[in-house]
Amino acid sequence: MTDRTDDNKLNTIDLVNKNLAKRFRAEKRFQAYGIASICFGLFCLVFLFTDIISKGTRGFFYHYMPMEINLDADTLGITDTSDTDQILAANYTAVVKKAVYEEFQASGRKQKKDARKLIAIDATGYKIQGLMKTNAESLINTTITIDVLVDDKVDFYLKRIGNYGEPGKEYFNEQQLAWIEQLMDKESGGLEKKLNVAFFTSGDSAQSEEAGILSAFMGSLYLLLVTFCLSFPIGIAAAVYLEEYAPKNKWTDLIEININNLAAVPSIIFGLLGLAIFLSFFGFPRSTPLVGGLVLTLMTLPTIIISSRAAIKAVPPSIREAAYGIGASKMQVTIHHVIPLAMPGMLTGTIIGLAQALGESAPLLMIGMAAFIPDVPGGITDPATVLPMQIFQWFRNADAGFSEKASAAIMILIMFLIMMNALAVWARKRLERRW
Amino acid sequence: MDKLNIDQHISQQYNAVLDDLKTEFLEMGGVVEQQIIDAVQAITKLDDELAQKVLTVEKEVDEREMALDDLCVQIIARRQPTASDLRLVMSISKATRDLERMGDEAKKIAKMAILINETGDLPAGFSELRNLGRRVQQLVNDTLTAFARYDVNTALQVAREDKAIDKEYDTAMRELITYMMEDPRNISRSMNITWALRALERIGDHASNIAEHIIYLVKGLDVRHSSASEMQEKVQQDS
Amino acid sequence: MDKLNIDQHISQQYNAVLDDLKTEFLEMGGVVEQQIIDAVQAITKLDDELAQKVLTVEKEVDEREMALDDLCVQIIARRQPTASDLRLVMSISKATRDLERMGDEAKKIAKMAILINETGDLPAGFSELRNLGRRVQQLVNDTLTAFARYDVNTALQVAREDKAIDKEYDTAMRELITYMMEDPRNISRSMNITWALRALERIGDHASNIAEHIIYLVKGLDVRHSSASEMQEKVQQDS
Amino acid sequence: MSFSTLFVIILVGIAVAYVLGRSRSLTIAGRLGGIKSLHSLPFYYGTQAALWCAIPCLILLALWAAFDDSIIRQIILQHLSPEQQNLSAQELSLLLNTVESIASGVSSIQASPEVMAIADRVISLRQLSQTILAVTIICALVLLAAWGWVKVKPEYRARNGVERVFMLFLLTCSTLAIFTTVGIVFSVLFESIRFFGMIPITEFLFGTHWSPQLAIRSDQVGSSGAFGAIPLFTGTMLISLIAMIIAVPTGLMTAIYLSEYANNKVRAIVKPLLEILAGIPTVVYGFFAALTVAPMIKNALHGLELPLISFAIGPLEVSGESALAAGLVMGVMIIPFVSSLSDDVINAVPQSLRDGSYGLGSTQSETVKKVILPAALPGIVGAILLAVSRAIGETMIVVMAVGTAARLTMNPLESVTTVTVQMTTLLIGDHEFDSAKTLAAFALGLVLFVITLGLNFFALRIVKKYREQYD
Amino acid sequence: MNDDVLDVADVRAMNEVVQQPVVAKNKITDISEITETVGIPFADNAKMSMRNVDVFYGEKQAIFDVNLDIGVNEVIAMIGPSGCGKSTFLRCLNRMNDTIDICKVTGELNLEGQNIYDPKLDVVPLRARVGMVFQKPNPFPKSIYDNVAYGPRIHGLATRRADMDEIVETSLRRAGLWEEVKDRLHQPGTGLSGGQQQRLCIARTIAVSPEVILMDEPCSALDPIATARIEELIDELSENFTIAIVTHSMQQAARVSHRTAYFHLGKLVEVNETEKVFTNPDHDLTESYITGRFG
Amino acid sequence: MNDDVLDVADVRAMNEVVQQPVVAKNKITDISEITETVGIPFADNAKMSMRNVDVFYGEKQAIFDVNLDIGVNEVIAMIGPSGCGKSTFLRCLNRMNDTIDICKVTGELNLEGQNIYDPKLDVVPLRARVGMVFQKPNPFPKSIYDNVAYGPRIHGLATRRADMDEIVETSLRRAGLWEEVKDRLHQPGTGLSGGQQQRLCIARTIAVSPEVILMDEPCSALDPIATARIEELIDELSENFTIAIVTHSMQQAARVSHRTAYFHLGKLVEVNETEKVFTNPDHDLTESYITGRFG
Ligand SMILES: Nc1ncnc2c1ncn2[C@@H]1O[C@H](COP(=O)(O)OP(=O)(O)OP(=O)(O)O)[C@@H](O)[C@H]1O
Ligand SMILES: Nc1ncnc2c1ncn2[C@@H]1O[C@H](COP(=O)(O)OP(=O)(O)OP(=O)(O)O)[C@@H](O)[C@H]1O
Ligand SMILES: [Mg+2]
Ligand SMILES: [Mg+2]
Ligand SMILES: O=P([O-])([O-])[O-]
Repeated sequence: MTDRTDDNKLNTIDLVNKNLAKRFRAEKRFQAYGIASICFGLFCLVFLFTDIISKGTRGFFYHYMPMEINLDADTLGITDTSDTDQILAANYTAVVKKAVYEEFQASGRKQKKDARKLIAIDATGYKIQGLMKTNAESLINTTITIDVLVDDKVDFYLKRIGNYGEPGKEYFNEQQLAWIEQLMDKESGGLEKKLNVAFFTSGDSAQSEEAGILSAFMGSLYLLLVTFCLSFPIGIAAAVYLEEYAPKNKWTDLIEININNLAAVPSIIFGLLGLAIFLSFFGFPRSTPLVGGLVLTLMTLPTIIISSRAAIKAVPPSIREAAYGIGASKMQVTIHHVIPLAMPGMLTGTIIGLAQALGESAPLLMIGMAAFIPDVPGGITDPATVLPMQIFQWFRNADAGFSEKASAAIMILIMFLIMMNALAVWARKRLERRW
Repeated sequence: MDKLNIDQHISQQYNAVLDDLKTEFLEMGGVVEQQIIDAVQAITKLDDELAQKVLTVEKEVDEREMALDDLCVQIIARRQPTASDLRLVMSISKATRDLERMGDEAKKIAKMAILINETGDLPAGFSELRNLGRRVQQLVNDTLTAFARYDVNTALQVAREDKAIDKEYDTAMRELITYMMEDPRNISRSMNITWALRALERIGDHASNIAEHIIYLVKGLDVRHSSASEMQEKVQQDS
Repeated sequence: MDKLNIDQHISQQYNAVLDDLKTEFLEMGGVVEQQIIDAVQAITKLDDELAQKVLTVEKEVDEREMALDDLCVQIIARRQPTASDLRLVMSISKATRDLERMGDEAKKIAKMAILINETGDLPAGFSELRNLGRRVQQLVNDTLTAFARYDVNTALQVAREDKAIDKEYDTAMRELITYMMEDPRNISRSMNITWALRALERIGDHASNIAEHIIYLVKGLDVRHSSASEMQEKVQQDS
Repeated sequence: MSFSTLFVIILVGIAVAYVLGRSRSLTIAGRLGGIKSLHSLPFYYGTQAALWCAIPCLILLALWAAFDDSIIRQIILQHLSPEQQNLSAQELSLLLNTVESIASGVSSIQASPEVMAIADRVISLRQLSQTILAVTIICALVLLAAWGWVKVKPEYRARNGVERVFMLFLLTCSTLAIFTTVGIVFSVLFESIRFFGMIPITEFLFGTHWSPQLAIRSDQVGSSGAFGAIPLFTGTMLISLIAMIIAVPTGLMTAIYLSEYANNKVRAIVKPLLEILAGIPTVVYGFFAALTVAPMIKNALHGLELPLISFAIGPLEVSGESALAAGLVMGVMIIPFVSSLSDDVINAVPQSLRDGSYGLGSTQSETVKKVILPAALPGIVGAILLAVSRAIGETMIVVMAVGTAARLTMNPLESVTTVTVQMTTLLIGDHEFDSAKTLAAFALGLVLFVITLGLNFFALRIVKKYREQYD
Repeated sequence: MNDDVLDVADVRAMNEVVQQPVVAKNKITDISEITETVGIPFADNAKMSMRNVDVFYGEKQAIFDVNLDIGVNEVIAMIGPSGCGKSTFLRCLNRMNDTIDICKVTGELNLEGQNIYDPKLDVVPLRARVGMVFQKPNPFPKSIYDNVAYGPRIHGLATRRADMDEIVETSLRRAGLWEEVKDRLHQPGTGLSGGQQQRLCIARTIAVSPEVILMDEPCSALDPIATARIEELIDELSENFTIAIVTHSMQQAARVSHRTAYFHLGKLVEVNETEKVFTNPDHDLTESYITGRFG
Repeated sequence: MNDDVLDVADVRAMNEVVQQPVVAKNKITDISEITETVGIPFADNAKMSMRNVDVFYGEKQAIFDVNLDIGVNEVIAMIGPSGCGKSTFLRCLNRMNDTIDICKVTGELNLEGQNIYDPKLDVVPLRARVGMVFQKPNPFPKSIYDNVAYGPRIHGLATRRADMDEIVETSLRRAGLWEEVKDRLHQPGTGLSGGQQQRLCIARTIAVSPEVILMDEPCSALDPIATARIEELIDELSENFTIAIVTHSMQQAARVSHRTAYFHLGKLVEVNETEKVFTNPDHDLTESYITGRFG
């Protein structure tokens, strides 16, 4: 026996050494696969971000052109500056058009038409209307210089001049191109690229140069508010019940299986639920953050419940035993110990769930939040849209200007999400305790 | 499932060590018993050679005693015995002492044998010595058997027998004194016989001590310093 | 941080129990010592009352022995002592036996005292008895002190002193035999003195045994069955 | 008084009841010698009193809010003039709407005197209702608070009562999940049944032609379109397959590398970076797929002559809305999903197994391949199944990057359509709610639900079984 | 040579035959034969007395007909092989078993004559009277002060701050922790060492002045030095409290307890003075267990 | 009455004075005074020999200048208070410490004269020669057969199925598990009981025919009966293998080992025959530790 062992020992080491080289090669290969995978993932991330940033930054800017406009009372059709109705109903586009013709020294129908296409006439009209509303008295019959928006096609083309193939050039004829050239060359008073304030301060619009994200942003905010107010308490309560109170029987098993399944049910199905239950059955108003919030609450609840349960599970049973052991009641154990200790995990879960809700769009599609909503919603029962829906809308719009707005909105959305994630991390850090 | 064998320690080694201890003890007992037989033979037959043998064996007994004691300490230090195991170790640790003392007494008898041999005479008391010797030897044998078998009854018998031996010793002693008084010249030599008798009596006492240890070992009862009948009573009460 | 006190067990109770053990042992030693003193006084002064007292105290000693043994077993069962603690327990468990035997011998002396008193005469050998008594008593006292102080040197001295006492006993014995031969009528009573002397000698031996246990306890060396000088050597080698 | 004012009043009442209950218990305790002599802590007496107030009042308020309008409407309807009662249903609702808008002061339209009278009546009824409600609630509050106050006795088991209410609340919340599932089933089931009443279920499930657009014109004779869903499911499968081919190996290897090889620094940077991929809204991926990836693929592959393939089918034809683009992007989206789930299960493999393997002298990759992966395999399979169900249910990417042409093909370069795309296209926009076209969406939803339910059920079982191994 | 003499060969031969343990009292091979507890399960001055206690986990019976008294200010140790029901029995004594749904307890369990399984009885005050210390030190993740003050707070034992301070100090002193923590009462209890944490848990338990303290393997997560401290403490506490302790370590039972109860497969086999159990137990099974003949 | 007699009062008084442990050998209060290992740290037939080993975790030194030999087919136990560096030292012996980034080992560690920390040396074959058994039984979630076959497979020790079968059987036999599992070799190893799992881990380790087996508290997760089985096994294995075992249980060290090494704050204080260590250790610290004067 011992002799055999001795033989074996010699054999063993020799055999081991013999195979070493092969084994180390396999090791190297395996590591290389891992690194390649990570690189691929990171590459995708970088590519996605550069793509979106390169497209999106343009959306924040716009080309303006300072222009002199003569607010001629006749052309405007104002007879009495104190009459608000008159001021509101005045023909502002006419003065703008006139100014445009002057600017480009356009004559003739054709030329005038070409010239009009270079400037966002309506938008400028609204702008002047805004000024007149407060200051009609002093402005009437004067000449003012304001920054007018160029037409979105012009803007699109201007942003891409120098790019390969100069996309957008095909929108314009010779004359217009010449004018654009001329504007660009002008020493002062020519074209100017500025931050597009309207993008942040106005709602959706049919005109891409006027479209902004404020209404969608507010819609998202209301939606999140509703979702948070409902899902956080309900989620925690459900998690506490399941972990602390529920007896282990068929009934709780059913609840548990249900929750786990709901977490992986496609979100679009929740849209169907919202459509059938909240809209058709209860008759809640369409397209409102309230309904959207309800649907997203149902959708995020499983996430929150699951993460809260995990957090509650992570509270060592010894803590509960300790409290029971000195005569704490179940509710006292739950409220004094379990919930505070599980709070970081619960909050993290909630914030992650809300971040999901913020980026979610498919179920909202089903409950009509894809509608065109130019007004900023004033409450949770006003029709509203949300950021992802706005992006989707703009994406589907054939107008080239919307596409870059969508990119810009994506950047806002992602920033929003990153902030929420940071909040989660911060909350976890803040509330975390050592045992 | 691990199967349960209630007779054996989970640790075979522990079992083996305890067995060793017992075996060593009984072996030592065997050596001492032989020593006693030899010593009695030496003094009754005035066999000098045998007496010398007893003296040399004594060394071995001493060594065995020390080895056994060491083993007991080892077992306590390494195994933390409890209950019957602990009683076994403690009994042996104490009984060893008795065995060693028995050996000593045997040695004394052998010495006396040599002394008597030197002086050459055969004083009186030899028959008593022989009788007592036989009884004591039997007693020791019984004691060891009782130990080997954990036999309480035999142990009790040993205790009773020891009392009888004590009586016999007294008688023998009285006879010897009479004899001495008759022939004062023999006093010195008779004294040797006296010491030998006394040694035999002490051997009986030690055997009785070992019997007490056996009772402690088996029953967990400390029956020392009680008479044979008291012992009997205590033991019967327990079971 | 928990602070480290290397002199004390973490368990104060364990400490207390070990202290108790030692105290009980020394107390028993004190009782036995007193017994010896009383017994010697009783026999030399033929004080019947004192002798009776010795006899009654004997019961106490027996009980103390059993109590101490029980305590030792308890400690082993409950505390699993190791190293020096184990040696302390084992030494005491063995030394108790010696103390008890000393008590027995004192009882024997007292009995002799009563016997002698009954017959009324004062045979020879009293001065030897008194001398030996004093030395033995001192020896016992030294032994106990050595134990209390864990004092190896005193223990070695005890061993040496015991050898001296053995010598003195031999001399006294020879004298007594001469005396007996001179007056055979006194043999019976002289024999009593003989037994008393012998008892004193045995007490010395037991003291020496205890001294050996002290050395084992302190040094972990088993010095039994070696002569005083051998002991000395072994001890010196160790340190 | 409006509902919100009443609500605030109730809140104040609750607070008062709490304070009263609590202070009374304290007073009693003071008399009896300390809080110890009470059954429960003062807090519970207060809460008990507050609950006594809160529950009935809030229920009353809710009921009132729910039925207030319909009761008033009933009363109005009973008091309508005979000719008004004879109006058609449509006209009646029009009339009522007018009344409503006048009563709530939204419009200042001058209507007929009768209508105005009704409106006035509505207004007065409403005021009456509000007053009754307010009086009832205030009375109830006072009575209940008093009742709660009286109830405070040393032996009264306030804590037990409060705890029971607390538990009921929790129970209610947890059953919501069941109601959701039931809701989902009901919301798709009835419509689906109606749909299958129009289109045979076998045709739907096994038909290979899908063109619901034909059904737009309902006046067209015998036009119910073609509702064979097979192409949709093959399309879904194709795209999911592509996504999984991208995501599974990448995700798995990433998880392995991060948890087994990478040092702490690398992991601390790479892991959150990859998790960003999971957090990006799907609409962004859709945008990316449609505007960047699809054209890129087309530019790169269109007309390419691959040695073997083109021999058989000629130069590659790449559609602008190829399944490949959507699948690729979906795969990238799912990478972190696979990697973090796998990372979890790989990390759940106890360190002791690794130690055991290293202790025998195995290399790192041997440990991974032979010990860790087999140990984590059930969990990984579960993770992958969850990822598949996510891919199948994914909507926005495909809606944005995939066409609507239902084609029965396995060629990733062609355009296909998926279940979710069809659901959105069918439901978006206002069609008749009863047309087969709209109902088809619900039927698709039902099938999708059943499929993902099955997958999830399966996956969860596997994951759960695996978790129990080390618990 | 005399043939009667025991020589080496004899001894070996004899040993072969007598391959048996020292004792063979009431030899039991079939557990169902155990019907009655041997030794002294009852006490005159019983603080708690249990009669005919059966415990079931669902269908499975974990405790069979246990009868036991725990005397006032007594330390009783419960030992036995793994899974024999020690913890189960201990946790019956303050109804900690209520937290396990499938656990059902029958029989009479009295605390000073009052049946603790009376359906009308509230567990909260019961657990205040019968406190529990657990296997792993489990301080709340709060300050040391709050850990100790938690019990008195939920039971409303102190209204004023000064009262509470006093309770906290007294409890910590009794648990032998005051000197070590008095300067950092407001630092988290989780920052203490394992042994200190366990003492903190004991302080927390005695802060509500229980009458009985149950301890389920209180030292199994501690190192030897901390274990010794806790054992010391148990000894001191036994002056004022009745203590029942479950332990896997026979040595520990031997060291700390006055009486020791031996459980086997759910039955209470023997209860006796600890000295007796560890030197001369009455029952064969106890003997076999403590001498290491099975685990 | 003689004044010299020791009476009760005397005894008490004397005890007061002599409040000291039995021994006071080389009394050490300052750990820095420990410079050299007492006892017999070296062996003639050393399988492994360690000289001047220092181990650092980052800045912190965990092992200080340890010198030790482990003899062929010897069982050496390492004991000492928690955190004294037993595990650290043990894990140096097959470079399991390599998995800890901040761990740095200096000094000479030889396995049959070959320096195992030689940078050119590969840990893979080293670990095949010096196997390790861990605290918690950690069978792979594979069949019993595959568990044992794992090592031989990765090292390519058996090419044919029959060879592998033989290795598996032999290893299981040696680990005393064969009889219990031979009918269910293809059932998962995780389905075994704790003690069986640990024996399976031992079988797995010896399947690659190591020369040295390191065990880090191999029984701390097991119940007493399983512990006894493993201890038994260690004794049998010591016929063919060299074994180094770390344990928290002094009793275990006392039972299984030939020599015992006592570590204290990273220093090797004493190495001696086990008998000697537990009855009469050379060093004061060892004495204090094993008699329970500190943990
Ligand atoms: N929650 C439970 N559900 C079902 N059976 C249980 C439960 N707890 C314990 N048991 C069973 O009851 C019996 C007794 O368990 P218990 O925990 O009381 O044993 P124990 O003596 O404390 O063991 P240990 O020494 O391992 O702690 C065991 O057979 C166990 O399997
Ligand atoms: N990974 C590590 N990083 C830093 N320090 C460590 C690490 N592992 C151990 N140490 C430190 O090294 C010292 C020795 O630790 P080691 O684990 O070897 O002790 P041990 O004797 O095995 O203790 P125990 O008996 O508790 O297992 C301790 O002070 C410990 O804090
Ligand atoms: Mg237990
Ligand atoms: Mg360690
Ligand atoms: O040793 P003794 O014979 O005197 O007991």
